[in-house]
Amino acid sequence: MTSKQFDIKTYTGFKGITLLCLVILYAPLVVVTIYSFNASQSLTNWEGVSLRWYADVFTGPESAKFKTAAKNSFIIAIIAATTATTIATLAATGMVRGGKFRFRTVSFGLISLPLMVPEIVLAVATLIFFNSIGFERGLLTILLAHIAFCIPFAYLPISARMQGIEDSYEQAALDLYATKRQAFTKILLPLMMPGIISGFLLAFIVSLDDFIITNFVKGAGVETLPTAIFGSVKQGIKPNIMAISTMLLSVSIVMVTISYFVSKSDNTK
Amino acid sequence: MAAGAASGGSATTDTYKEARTWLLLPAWVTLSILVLAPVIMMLIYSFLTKEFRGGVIWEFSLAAYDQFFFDRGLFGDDPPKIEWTYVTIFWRSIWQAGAATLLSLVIGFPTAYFIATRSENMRPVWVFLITIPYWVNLLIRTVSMKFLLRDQGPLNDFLMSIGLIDSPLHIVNTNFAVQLGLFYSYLPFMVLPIYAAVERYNFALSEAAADLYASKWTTLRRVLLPAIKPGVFAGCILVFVPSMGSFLAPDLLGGAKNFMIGSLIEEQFKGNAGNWPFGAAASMILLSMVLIILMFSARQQAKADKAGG
Amino acid sequence: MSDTENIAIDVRDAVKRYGDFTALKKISLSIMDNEFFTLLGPSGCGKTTLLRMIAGFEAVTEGAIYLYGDEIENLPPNKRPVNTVFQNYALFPHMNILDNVAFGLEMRGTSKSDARKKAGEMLELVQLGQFSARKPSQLSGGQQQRVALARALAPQPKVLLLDEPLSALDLKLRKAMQLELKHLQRETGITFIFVTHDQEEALTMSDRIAVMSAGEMQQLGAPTDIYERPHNMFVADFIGETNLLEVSVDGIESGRATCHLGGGHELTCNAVEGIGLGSKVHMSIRPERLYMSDTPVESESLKGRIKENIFVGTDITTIVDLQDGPDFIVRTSNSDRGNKRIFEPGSEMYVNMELGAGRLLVD
Amino acid sequence: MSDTENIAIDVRDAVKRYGDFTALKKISLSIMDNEFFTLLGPSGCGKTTLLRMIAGFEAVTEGAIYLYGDEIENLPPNKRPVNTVFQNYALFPHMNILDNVAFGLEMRGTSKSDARKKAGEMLELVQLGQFSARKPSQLSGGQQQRVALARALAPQPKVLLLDEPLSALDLKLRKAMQLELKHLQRETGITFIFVTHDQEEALTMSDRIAVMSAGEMQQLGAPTDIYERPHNMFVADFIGETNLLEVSVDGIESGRATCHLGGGHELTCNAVEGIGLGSKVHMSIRPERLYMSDTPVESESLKGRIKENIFVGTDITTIVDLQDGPDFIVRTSNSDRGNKRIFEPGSEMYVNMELGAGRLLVD
Amino acid sequence: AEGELVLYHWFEYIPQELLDKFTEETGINVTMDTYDSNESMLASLKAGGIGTYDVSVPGDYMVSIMAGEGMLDTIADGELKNKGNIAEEWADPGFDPGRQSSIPYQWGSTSFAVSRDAYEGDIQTTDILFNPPAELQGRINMLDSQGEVMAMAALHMGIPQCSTDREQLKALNAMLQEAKQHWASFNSDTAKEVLVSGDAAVGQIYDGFSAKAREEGANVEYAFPTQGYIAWMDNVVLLKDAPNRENALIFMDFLLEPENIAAVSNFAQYNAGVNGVGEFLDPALAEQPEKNPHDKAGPGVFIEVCDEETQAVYDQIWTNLKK
Ligand SMILES: Nc1ncnc2c1ncn2[C@@H]1O[C@H](COP(=O)(O)OP(=O)(O)OP(=O)(O)O)[C@@H](O)[C@H]1O
Ligand SMILES: Nc1ncnc2c1ncn2[C@@H]1O[C@H](COP(=O)(O)OP(=O)(O)OP(=O)(O)O)[C@@H](O)[C@H]1O
Ligand SMILES: NCCCCN
Ligand SMILES: [Mg+2]
Ligand SMILES: [Mg+2]
Repeated sequence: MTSKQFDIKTYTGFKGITLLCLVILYAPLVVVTIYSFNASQSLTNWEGVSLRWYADVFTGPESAKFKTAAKNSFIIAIIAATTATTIATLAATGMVRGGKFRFRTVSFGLISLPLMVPEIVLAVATLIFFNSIGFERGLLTILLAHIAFCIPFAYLPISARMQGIEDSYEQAALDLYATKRQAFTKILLPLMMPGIISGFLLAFIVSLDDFIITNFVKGAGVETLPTAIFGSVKQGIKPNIMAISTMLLSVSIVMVTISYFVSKSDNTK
Repeated sequence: MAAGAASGGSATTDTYKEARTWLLLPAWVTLSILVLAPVIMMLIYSFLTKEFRGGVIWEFSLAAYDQFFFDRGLFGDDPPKIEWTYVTIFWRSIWQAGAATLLSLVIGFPTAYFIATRSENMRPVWVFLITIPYWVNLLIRTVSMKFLLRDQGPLNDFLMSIGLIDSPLHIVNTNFAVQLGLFYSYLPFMVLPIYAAVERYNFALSEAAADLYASKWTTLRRVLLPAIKPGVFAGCILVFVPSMGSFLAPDLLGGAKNFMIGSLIEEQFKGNAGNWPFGAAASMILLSMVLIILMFSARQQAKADKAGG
Repeated sequence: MSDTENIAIDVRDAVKRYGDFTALKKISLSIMDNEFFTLLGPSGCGKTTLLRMIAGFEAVTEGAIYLYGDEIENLPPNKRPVNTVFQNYALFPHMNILDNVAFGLEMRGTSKSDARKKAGEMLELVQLGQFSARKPSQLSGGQQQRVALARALAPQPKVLLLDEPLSALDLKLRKAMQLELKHLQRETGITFIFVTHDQEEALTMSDRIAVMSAGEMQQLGAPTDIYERPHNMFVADFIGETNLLEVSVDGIESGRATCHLGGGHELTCNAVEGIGLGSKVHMSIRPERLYMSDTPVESESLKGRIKENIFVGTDITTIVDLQDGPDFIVRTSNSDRGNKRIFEPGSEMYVNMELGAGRLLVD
Repeated sequence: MSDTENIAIDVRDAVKRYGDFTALKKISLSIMDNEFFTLLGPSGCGKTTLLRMIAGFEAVTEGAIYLYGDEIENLPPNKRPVNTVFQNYALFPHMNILDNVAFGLEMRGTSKSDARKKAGEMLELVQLGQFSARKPSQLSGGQQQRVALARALAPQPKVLLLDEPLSALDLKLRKAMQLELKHLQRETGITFIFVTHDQEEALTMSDRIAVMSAGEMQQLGAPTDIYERPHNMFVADFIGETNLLEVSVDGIESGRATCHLGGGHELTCNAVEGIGLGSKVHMSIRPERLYMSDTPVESESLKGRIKENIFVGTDITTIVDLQDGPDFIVRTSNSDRGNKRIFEPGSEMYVNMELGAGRLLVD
Repeated sequence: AEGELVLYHWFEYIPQELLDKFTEETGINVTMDTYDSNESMLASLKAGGIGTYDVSVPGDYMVSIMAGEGMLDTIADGELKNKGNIAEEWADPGFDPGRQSSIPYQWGSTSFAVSRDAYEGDIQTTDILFNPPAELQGRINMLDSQGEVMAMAALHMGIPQCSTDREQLKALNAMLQEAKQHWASFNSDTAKEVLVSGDAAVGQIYDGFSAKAREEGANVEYAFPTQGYIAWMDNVVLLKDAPNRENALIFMDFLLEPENIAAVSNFAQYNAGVNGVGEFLDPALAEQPEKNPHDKAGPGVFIEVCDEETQAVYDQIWTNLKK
């Protein structure tokens, strides 16, 4: 009976579209997963189930390279996304809660600049720039570049969210003797969380996925997953790459599952 | 532009006015050094003389812009005419990116909304579900996507096996494939900002609209959307702008037959042409165009806000 | 009132549960077409919940609601000819207030210009004509509430639900709006379901009042019924101020009951069916039915000492300490100052009561 | 009261402008330490704005505000020993109620467990002890308001700002909370600045009342001053119900003024300084100061006809049509039913007034 | 010797095992970065890569370009022990006279392969690419590389690669515009994959790729058109300011050992330019049709390097083609 009840929050078809969205997102990955078990070399030929490519990931000639690359990628993505999210959160607070000021438009332009400059240009320019100031290329150059271009990806969801929060909550906190810092950390920040998580995740996947800029500013021999994978994929994905991708997926799915059960058990809130 | 991003029914406030400089400083410093400085260098490059096979000669020149705007024939000695080549390329990019943005919005908005209306415990799970695919490299995703969409690929096999079509749909190497690819590349950039905005939405407003005889769709259009406009705006920027400069999807799924700006610019730096000033000039023009589009839509929004929705 | 043809809203055995918590326990009531019906009850008793169920925003857990004879379970809110003034206003923040008010009209198909014209008139009605271009956030609390009222009235619904629509208004404006609302209701024939916590407002405006408590209906009746003949202690206590005395009924004779209260004091009042000899029950005496004097005036006179006088404008409230008995509250009209004595705190006096003033309560 | 040492809040020539709109026009007032001070005025007159300036959320456009002698212009809200009960509650949506109430205590350095214990007590005080684990969205409007009250009270500020803190409560709970607030104020010595639109509440609770209108101060004084000796027409009209009559002063003799109103009627009342012979001014007569009879009783008797009787519980309001004169409102205490006549609509009767009841108003 | 070697190399062009062997033999740690085209290597070296890498592997024409840009170091006489192993025909090529800065790596041809399932007729003509029969129209993949497309077009039209004749250039422009209508895509990386998957019936392709496509089951035939085809040679060059110049020379010597360079050939299926590799090569390699032009095949020509002014016209034609 209640199923028929009008629910202002529910739109017919939205669930369907969401499922369609998931299908679109995951269908290519299903292909990747299936073919990672292919005995053959080729994406277009199926020659039976095999685990040889998984073995290849760990023992093959390139295993060391991929291991380091994966490590680098995650270290960079986590540090870059965290730093960018922090910078973006502070900046969003300044922009949305800082009143009117003269450099507001300029600041917004600056924050979205990495988004608007074509990656290749930013890549070449950054490389030339690092060279001209004598900054030696390596992991650090990658990290710095990633932090910079992750900022707008973190900023936009965070500031969009912040604009939806009335300031009366912070005012109430200030009224109750919270310092501005406390009003920020205890009230605004928790209310911001969905925006911050969104921003962090976007920054994280953008960093994890970046090839062009990384390829330019990285030091010789420093690899991230995209640069390590790049060659092997351009001519058609190699099965060992599919095996790596499948494992990456599994790791993330395991993480989600854990977070699901953790949040489920935390029913006190 | 800032006003545009800040609009959407919610006023900006000055709670952290005193701390503003310190709050913005990290962003200013990071971006000035790591992005603005290189970009200014590129701006300078666009006014320099090209060095054959890449690089620049430090001599002022407008040749790059001249090449962009004036057609002097195949041999460069015809009287100058307006150059349409690059305009065509720009227009194509805008069109493709626009279509991809629209597609992302049509799919991404309901998804974001659906996620935001799940129980508090389930929302993060859904958000992760949307982002997990992006742990896998874009190139891999795009190649797999192409594999799926091929004439003899699983999608066509499936559609034919259920009898929906008789002969395979030709999707690969079409504009639609490019749009799909761009859509697939940037979908979470649409979903997540909208999700973050809807999550904060006061559903009492929807109730009030329904109470005043608005159908659900009217409620969506007239009340919900304006209230979460900053999120939608953010999502559209995050999909549209990178799509404009993208070249992976156009190359792989579109067959690289026609330049998009991304590929055109890439070609200037990495290809045979090796014309850095021209690549820099094209980038600067792209940059200013994106700025103009953003400013224009911000102006429209501000106007709409003033008029009261 | 029992003519089923004329029933606008019929709530039958409606139950509402939020998880384990039962907010409404089997509520049944019929609201007549063209009636001014008021829901009265303490904070949290379920008034808003009931309104929301009628408007269609909350599912009915058990039972059913009928609108002009039709079950409306499956009718979405936008199909119900019912408008709501929300307790928290729920004004559209991105629209100026003119557009807020015009919204419902536009949704009903009125052209944009007509809708705005009509909306302008509604804003004039609530005295906000000059603010029509402002956004809701630029208005004061009371102004927002008036916009909410104008917005709900504009499309002239069949049933109007008003959830404390005047609570943020000052007395003067509230009185004016009360008159205006009553007037509107009579003229348009719209059924009003009104939630208020202001008993005077309820008594003044309503055709009938439903008194609720903790999700249950306590009494349903005309204002004078509720005020003068409360069914039970809860209603007597909740509606208006009253002196609630624990008494034991010592004698019943020819419709009169003699009641004993603490400290040897005795009072006589009308007997009530169901309250027999020896019952220990409560008696309610309204403070305005009592008056004070130097010497006993009526047969029902009790000696006491003044504790405190409180000035409340139209009246003065006096708290009287009865020797060995409960405290009494006596309300003296301000007009009596001239010819009736106001006693200084500490002085001794008599509290007098007319015979019919005390009422025995079942429960 | 003029001892500057004891001034808690001193507002000097404060002006507040929103763009072109002036919300407060040169307001000056001193609020004493330990005082129960009330701001009263119509919706939109600037009460909330003044409170927000005192709390530190709005900048003062011109003028200054002093807190215990210190200019507080540059003191941030969290440094001001001032707490606020917000008109829209502003409860933290992500915290349960207990944590909401404990917040201020924690911010002042109380340990988490102590803060929660104290918060629990505060919740008991506002009768919400059993809801402490709920989120604000799961409470009714009145319940949320009580949480806001508990939250502001918990850290025991020096000055408490209350913006219509009881407006969503039912009469009974409101009376109880009024008593509780008054009690708390006396016990703790906290200065209360109270915004209400309920005149009875204002009159009952306040030491002093400031009546505002359209951003201007109209009168500042004790409750009886305001009610019985309004300075001007606005105050007389705004505070309580009154009959406002246009009169021309025909004669002034030994402190008495003879006033002429429409239709040949004449009334005598106390003369007021500044109102000379021949002035056309207003006279205010409170409805409770009038009473009805078959034949003229007092010297000030006017003949009229009953238009309508309205039952308001404690009283009955009668609207009387004076022949060729204005309508009169007469308020008769419900207790008078027994010994005073209530006339049926249409019947003719006399309205009588004591000599001191009418008051001439400057303005 | 010990230490480091920083290699800038094509992706998927050298077997990891060979690098491991080098490290084992010499104790030198190899760090390798990869690129996907001669031009992108040039760009990144120009943007600051010089001084980072020791050696890279440019194609023939790119060697002359890099030499012209001053990006190459000179190898003095006697610095390479195995220089004598270089096959005679590759010892003194036009793009690096006297092998001053480079050694041969691999050579092969670029032409096109045609699916025999799709087309039965004669394929030994550039018409297949530029004026295709109806069966093949819309099913052609071209390399996404200006040099290879232009060189092939020049062969098709019988004009010089760096023509300065305006009429010829206009005709070339027009011819390409016309031909483009029949092309499905431009892609270098998946040149093999599209043939194997059947997405394309004709693909402009390197000989080694074509052979691999055949091995993977594509029924394709590699053409040696009568108008001619492209020949190319990739070379290992010693970069200017190489941080590990000594080790770079050791590596070059290593690659001049027949056994080692044969391992590359077996992996990439191209030819080595070193004497004595025969015994180490996979015997099947020599038999491949892709390695054995037929009698009527036209000449194999290297891509030429045009001067700046001429190149500008070709750039314009390429942009016109892709706009
Ligand atoms: N942000 C703003 N911009 C413009 N005008 C404003 C703004 N905030 C308040 N006002 C106006 O200032 C006046 C005073 O507002 P205020 O909120 O102080 O009224 P109030 O006395 O508290 O009324 P109420 O009893 O209705 O709450 C009102 O007319 C209101 O419309
Ligand atoms: N979402 C919810 N979850 C749990 N309990 C709820 C929820 N909404 C309301 N309640 C509870 O249901 C009861 C009735 O709430 P309702 O809002 O109907 O009260 P009300 O009579 O309107 O009170 P008020 O006069 O204070 O507005 C309250 O005790 C409230 O705490
Ligand atoms: N994969 C390498 C091909 C080289 C063509 N010059
Ligand atoms: Mg309610
Ligand atoms: Mg207010």
